[in-house]
Amino acid sequence: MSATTAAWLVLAAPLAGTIVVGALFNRLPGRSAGWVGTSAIALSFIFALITLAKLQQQTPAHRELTSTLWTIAGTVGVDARATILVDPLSVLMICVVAGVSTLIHLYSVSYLQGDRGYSRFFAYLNFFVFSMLLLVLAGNFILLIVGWAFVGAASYMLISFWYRRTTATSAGIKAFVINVLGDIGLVLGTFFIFRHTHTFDLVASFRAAPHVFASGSGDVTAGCLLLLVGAFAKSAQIPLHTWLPDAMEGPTPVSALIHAATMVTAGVYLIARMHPLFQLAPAAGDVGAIVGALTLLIAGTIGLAATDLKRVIAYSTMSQIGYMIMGVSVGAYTAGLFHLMTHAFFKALLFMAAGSLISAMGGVQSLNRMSGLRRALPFTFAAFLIGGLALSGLPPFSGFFSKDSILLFVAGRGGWHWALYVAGYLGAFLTGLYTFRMIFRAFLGEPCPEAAELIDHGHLFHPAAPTNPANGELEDTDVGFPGPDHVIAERAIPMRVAMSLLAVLAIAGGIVSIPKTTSWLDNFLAPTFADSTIASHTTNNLLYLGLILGAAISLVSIATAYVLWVARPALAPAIAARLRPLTTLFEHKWYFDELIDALVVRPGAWFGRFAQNTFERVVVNGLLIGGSTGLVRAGSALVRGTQSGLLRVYAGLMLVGIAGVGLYFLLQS
Amino acid sequence: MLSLVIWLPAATALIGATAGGRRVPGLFALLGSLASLGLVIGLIAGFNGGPDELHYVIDVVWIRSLGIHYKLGLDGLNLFLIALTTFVFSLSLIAANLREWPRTELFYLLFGIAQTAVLGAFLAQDLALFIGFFDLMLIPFYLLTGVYGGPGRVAATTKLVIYTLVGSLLMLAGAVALAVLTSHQSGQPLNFTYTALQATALPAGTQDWIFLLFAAAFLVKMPAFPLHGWMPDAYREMPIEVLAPFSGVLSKVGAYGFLAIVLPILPRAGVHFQTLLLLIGLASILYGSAMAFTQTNARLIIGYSSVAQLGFITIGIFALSSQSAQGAVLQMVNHGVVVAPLFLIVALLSARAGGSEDIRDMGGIAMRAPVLATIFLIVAFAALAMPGSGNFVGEVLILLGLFKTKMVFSIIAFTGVLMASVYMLRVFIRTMHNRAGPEVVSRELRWRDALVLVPFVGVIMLFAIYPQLELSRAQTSVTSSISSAAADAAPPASFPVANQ
Amino acid sequence: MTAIARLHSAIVLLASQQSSLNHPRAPHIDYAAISPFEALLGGSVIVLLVGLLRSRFAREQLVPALTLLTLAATIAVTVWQWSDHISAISGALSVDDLALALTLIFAAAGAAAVLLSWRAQAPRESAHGEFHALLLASIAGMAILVAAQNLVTLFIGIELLSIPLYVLCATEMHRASSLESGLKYLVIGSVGSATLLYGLALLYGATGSTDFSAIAASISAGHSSDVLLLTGIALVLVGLCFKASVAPFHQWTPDVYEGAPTPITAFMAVATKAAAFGVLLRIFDVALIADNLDWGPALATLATITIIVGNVGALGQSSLKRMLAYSSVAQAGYIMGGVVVSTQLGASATIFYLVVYLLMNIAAFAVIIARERETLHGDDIDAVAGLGSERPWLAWPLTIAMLSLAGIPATAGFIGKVYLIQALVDGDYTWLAVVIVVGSMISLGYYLRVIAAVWMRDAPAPAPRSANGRPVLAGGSPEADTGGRHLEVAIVALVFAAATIFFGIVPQPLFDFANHAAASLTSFL
Amino acid sequence: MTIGWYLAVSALIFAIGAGGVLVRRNPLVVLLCLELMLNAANLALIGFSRMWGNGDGQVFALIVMVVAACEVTVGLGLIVAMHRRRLPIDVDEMRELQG
Repeated sequence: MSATTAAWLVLAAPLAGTIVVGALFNRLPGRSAGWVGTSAIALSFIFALITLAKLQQQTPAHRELTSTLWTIAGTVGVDARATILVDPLSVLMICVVAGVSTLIHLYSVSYLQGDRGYSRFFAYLNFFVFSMLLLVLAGNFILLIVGWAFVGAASYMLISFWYRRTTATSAGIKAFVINVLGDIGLVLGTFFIFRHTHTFDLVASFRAAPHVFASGSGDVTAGCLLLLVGAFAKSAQIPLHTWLPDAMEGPTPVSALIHAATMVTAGVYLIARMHPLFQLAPAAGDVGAIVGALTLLIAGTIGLAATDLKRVIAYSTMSQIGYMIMGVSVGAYTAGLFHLMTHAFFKALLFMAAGSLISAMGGVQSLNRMSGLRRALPFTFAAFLIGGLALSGLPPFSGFFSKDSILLFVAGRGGWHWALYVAGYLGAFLTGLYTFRMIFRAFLGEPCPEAAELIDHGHLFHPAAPTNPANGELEDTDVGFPGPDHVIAERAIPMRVAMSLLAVLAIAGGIVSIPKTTSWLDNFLAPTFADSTIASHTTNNLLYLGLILGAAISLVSIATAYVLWVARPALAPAIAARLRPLTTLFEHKWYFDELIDALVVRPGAWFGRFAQNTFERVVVNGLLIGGSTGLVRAGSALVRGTQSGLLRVYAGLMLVGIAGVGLYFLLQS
Repeated sequence: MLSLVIWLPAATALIGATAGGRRVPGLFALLGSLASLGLVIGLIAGFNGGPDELHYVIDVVWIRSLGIHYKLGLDGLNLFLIALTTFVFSLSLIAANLREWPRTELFYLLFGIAQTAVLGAFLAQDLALFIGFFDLMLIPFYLLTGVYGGPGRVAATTKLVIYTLVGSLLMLAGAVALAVLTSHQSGQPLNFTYTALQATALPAGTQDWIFLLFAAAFLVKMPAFPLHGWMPDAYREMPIEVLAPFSGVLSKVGAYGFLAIVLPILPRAGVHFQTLLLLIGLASILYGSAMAFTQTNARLIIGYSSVAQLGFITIGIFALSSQSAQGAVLQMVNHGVVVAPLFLIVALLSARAGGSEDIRDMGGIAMRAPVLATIFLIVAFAALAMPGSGNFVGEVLILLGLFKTKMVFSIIAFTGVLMASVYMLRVFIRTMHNRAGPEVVSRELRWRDALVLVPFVGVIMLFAIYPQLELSRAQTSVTSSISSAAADAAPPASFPVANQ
Repeated sequence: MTAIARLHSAIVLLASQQSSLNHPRAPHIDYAAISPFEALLGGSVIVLLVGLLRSRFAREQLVPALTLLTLAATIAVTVWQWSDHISAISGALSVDDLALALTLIFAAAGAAAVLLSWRAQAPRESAHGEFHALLLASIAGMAILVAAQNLVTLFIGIELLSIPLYVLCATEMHRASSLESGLKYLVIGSVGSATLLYGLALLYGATGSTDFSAIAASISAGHSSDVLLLTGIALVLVGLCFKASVAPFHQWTPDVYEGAPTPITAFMAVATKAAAFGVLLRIFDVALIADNLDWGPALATLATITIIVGNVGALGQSSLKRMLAYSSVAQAGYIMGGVVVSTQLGASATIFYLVVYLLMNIAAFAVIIARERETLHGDDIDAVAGLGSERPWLAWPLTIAMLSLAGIPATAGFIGKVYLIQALVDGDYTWLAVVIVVGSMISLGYYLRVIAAVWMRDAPAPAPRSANGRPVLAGGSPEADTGGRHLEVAIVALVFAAATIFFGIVPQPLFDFANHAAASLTSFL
Repeated sequence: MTIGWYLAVSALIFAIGAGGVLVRRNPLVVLLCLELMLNAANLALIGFSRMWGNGDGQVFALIVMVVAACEVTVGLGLIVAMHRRRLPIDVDEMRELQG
């Protein structure tokens, strides 16, 4: 089969999975729904590999294949077709997405086994994977937008998976609305492009772009900025990031898959995919880079203050994506995608470990309640540690190489980009700090009751009455979670398999591009980014500087974390107290929620209330309806008033009329 | 052929009514509706979006002295609108047949007449005939609402009819004036057919005031802000089975009137009032959305959402670019296919929430009704024009065309898309999700209800995957119907493209 | 009933007078041409005599039968005379198609009135013979009025039409309101006719002739803005507007319509209006056509006032007869539009609308009469509440009539309104067309109220009764006790409603009829 | 002696009649006033007939007299009927029909 056929099958497999699991939701016994879903994704991964192989058979010049199935809307100058674009970039993405998804499905098979919505979960999850693959394979703006929105919808459905939790549903709608905002940015950006290229086809518009757009011209810049809005919304960049922490309401595998490994990196993919346009709009690129840098710093600081385990990881995700966005915006496409890949590995691993940990805690997510779980959960601890080390970029873990290559490229750009460089390493320090704050607080120290129970009696802790960790309200167990039984990695083979595989990848993922040694990834992606005009003057000195700096900073940060939270526990609160205003700022997440609330939500609600209570009543019903009818009623009263029934009055009025008419006629003469 | 499509529903309904009995009238009415649906499907299959011409034309002089013809014709514009009409009416009739109605034969007789009138309005190619059907379609709904509606029905239905007839009486005056002045100018005898009226262009001043008379009628019918005063009461009181076709189909007659009658016949006025109409459309979008997310009555949320949707269609028509017009037509069909099931779902929901239609009394209904929840979710996503739905294609076309001609309007209109996602999800979550309401008893939907809803979902899917089905057939008619106005409009730089 | 006798002598007198003036010897009278009048007057005499018979059958069955026979004969001879224009009795009457067409309307209305009053109270209280004789005499008056070619004939006609109606209004003597309406009508009517007469006198003074054509000639010959002439026109206008119940000369209408026996109300509403507009067409579009620029705007203004007053007055009336009275005022305003434009088209539209108005109004009144006799609510709107489920065969005619009056498509009323609007736009009176439209909007307020009562309300509890078993409600009629369902009434309702729908869908015959009639007015600008 | 005087007098009589209709409450008197109005017209007719020198006006006047007689007859009949029913003979009392 040809590469494109394989690519179509990559899409078909998860869709089929969705339909099967969805249609038979109440017929599938036991965990079969999970296995069906997993195998569907696995199949899709296999097809992805086939696609990869087939693509590699082409000569580098011809590694850009498109295939169209049918026309969605082809009329009056619009060409919206169901076209896929198969090139190294998209193939890399489908491999990463399908691969990581397979493992996470595998993990979920046992992790969610106690949940009442078991098959619903896998239907949603398969649908998500389908959408994500659609997004990365799309060869047409419209199809891209469709995938873009579908992943948003899937993430909504999965965030509010436990829909009896009001916290979950509100988090879901928040995520969805912000994502729709992103969609709108994307659509508008597309309009700006289409306005000049007159086509929705990606390849065609990339070809046309250099001819129809002057570099840095208004429309292309506007278009790229709007595309960036879409990217920021999806990838949780400042200021459209507020949905991501709340999205942790979803089941942990969802956080692992959607809100760490795949969907949130779509923004990075988008910029990389649109690089022919972004190169024509340098300003947009700079905006992206700056926002990325800001995000990685701000997210890091919040991560330091957050106490909810999953949220800490979520903020770290934000900041890592900040790196990627910064990278692809300055033109480090390969590096950005490299980091995207490694991040997918270690962040998925971290979330899986966190899930196991939370299970052991009986659903509790607060770091303040955890301690000394190391002996209780040795495997989980190991996984968490590996993930953490990769995240904080300690050599030779994968994160070290990818992060470093981004910063290297940034430095190479020179000029004001040095500021970004500094920000990057500052962020790296913060990363190590909050990561190991998390690890030390959760695993070291005296075992907490839950841990103790596990160690001493060897059975899991079960809370008397399950409560919603977010607001402590009693769970409505009708919809399952936390369900009758919790599952920890130590006791579930599928979870262990998935986590071990990811652990390996997290350690060795960097191998695809080790400076001076391997450059497989660069070669592979070269055909896509061959036309990249952004040059970066990197020198060996810079390279070595970066490598040393990175290693040193990660070590220092881990050490600092050890001092603060293990060696001298009293120190951390003291510092926090010393820097009270700063810590409050961090604890309140830089007041972004409050800001958006004040700027957008309240005015909207006010307008709604005004429309309903005032305008509708006064103008629509009062003026338009009441006014006219009132006038008529008044006339009616007048007419009927003169109808007094008095004969002489009638005669009088009649004579008045006669006089009037007579007068009129006499005036004529 | 077309006469058959039009008169079949009324005829069968009449037979059924005379036959009497408990079930017979309903079945007969349904039969007629399905039959004409079948005919229309045949028409679609046989229709090729070839050169812009009328198909299956019937043209006989009806009233010689007034130059009124009984002229029917099928083109790309009304093809899918009559399909929508027959489809929605058929399914609503199925839904109605699942219930017992007092004075059965009256109910179904009126239902049949209503369908006939709507179809006639769409297929008429003679202005007087159109107005005839346009006013006629109101009477059955007046009685249906007044006899079978909720507690406040009489006041509501009177308001509805007076509001609408005020508009259409103005249109009547405008139409007669139009015909007379045209015949004066052309020297031809009086003739109300569209073709005859398009043949001679009246002076701009005359066009303007006639345009305003027509606009009054159509904007009320839609309804557009601020002429929607009748909408809340009427929607609150109508029986759902009546409301579904009313909201799904009748509102489109107004939009269709603008596109098929006003713009071809009064192009200059169309250009002259373009900005005004665009502003009205925008106001409808913003106001309707704002109202939709403050309402708590599920019906009214959907009602106001359709005000917003009709706002989109309005700006689509008056962007005066072929893409927008195409999008507007597609959107008319989509909105009809989406809003009708929404109302029927509301009926099911209130049946599960102790009869209340207030979303504050609902919640957690999804628990035992996953299928219902899924259907609702799909329809809701379509309603908020999620990319991948036909509505999205429609809106993209509308906004794209508007973007070319009037960029600022287009960008403002996008806020409507955002708000749509807010209020649709709000109603979905407040009914299906969250903690169960006090009275809520979650039940899966029954097969008979599925019988009504599933076809809707099927069609939504169809238009999601292949809107080209409609677009390709409508293209020539749509472009030609706005071409003269578009030509009069000051063409922006990228206009030739918009018309390619 | 000396009145009748005197009137006959008046006719005879008229003939002889005319002859002795214009010709040395007695003029040739084309008896064939004036056969409709002969039929009507002769019939009235016969009916009057038969009414003197003793036998109850003769009085209660034979008399109405004979009346119907007379009307049938009238219609027959009218059709026989159709489309040959004869100026009879040396130019006093012109038996042309306008006159004949309107005569047909009168005859139809009269027949309906006879059927509706077959078992009514009014004929019983006043002797049957006189009741029907007066009816026929009044019809004759109308026929003469619309055929008049001469100020004198015009006056005779209008009086012959009015005086019997004064009496007929008062025939339900047990009701004070009936007598009251009679006297009110008489007094105001006399003021009206005095005004008219004075106007006629001034016209005569200004032009020196009582003959329409001569008047027209002398006006176009010059002194068209003569004070005498203009004052005369003004007074004539007022006098005729009074008959047509045009505001502000409408005030008698609601009271008289409510007080009079319902069959008579129905007859007046239709026939009187038709006659008045017939003569308005004649005198303004023939005799005074040259002065069109003077009286046109005045008439238009009056029409506007009438439309507004009639429609707002009808709102919120609980008595259906009163509501229809106001609505008839409003309709008069619409019809006036056809006269204002003073074109062939306008005249045709006027006649068309008059026919339509006959159909829908009679249907409505028939239903009201039926309910008057079946319920204790008299003509109150409660009487028709819940009709839809109770008596569909009465509910549909009433609904159709109301829809037609409101001008909804598929009814003749719609076509009529379209035709009027067309005439107005065609005659550059578009603004008046818009006024008509606005009026129709207001009118929805009360027409729909009736339909709502018919279909959307339940029949109310029976009205309280006074000691003697009579309903205490005003207008409640004793037949209510019998609760009799009178077939002929229902039939009238159904037939006229059916006709309303029929001509709403196949109006062409009616158009031909109207155009034909209007064609006989040859003197347009 | 010009036509003006005749007209003046007849107009005066007409006005008197109209005024009588307005002010008097007894229907009998009202009927008399109506007669006055008609006769005012008669006077005008005769005057004009004299002015134009043709007889039309006189014929007209004669006919008007007849008609006036009829009207009065009917009016009297009605008043008698009301009297029989013991209804007040006063136009201001006839207010059952109004509004």
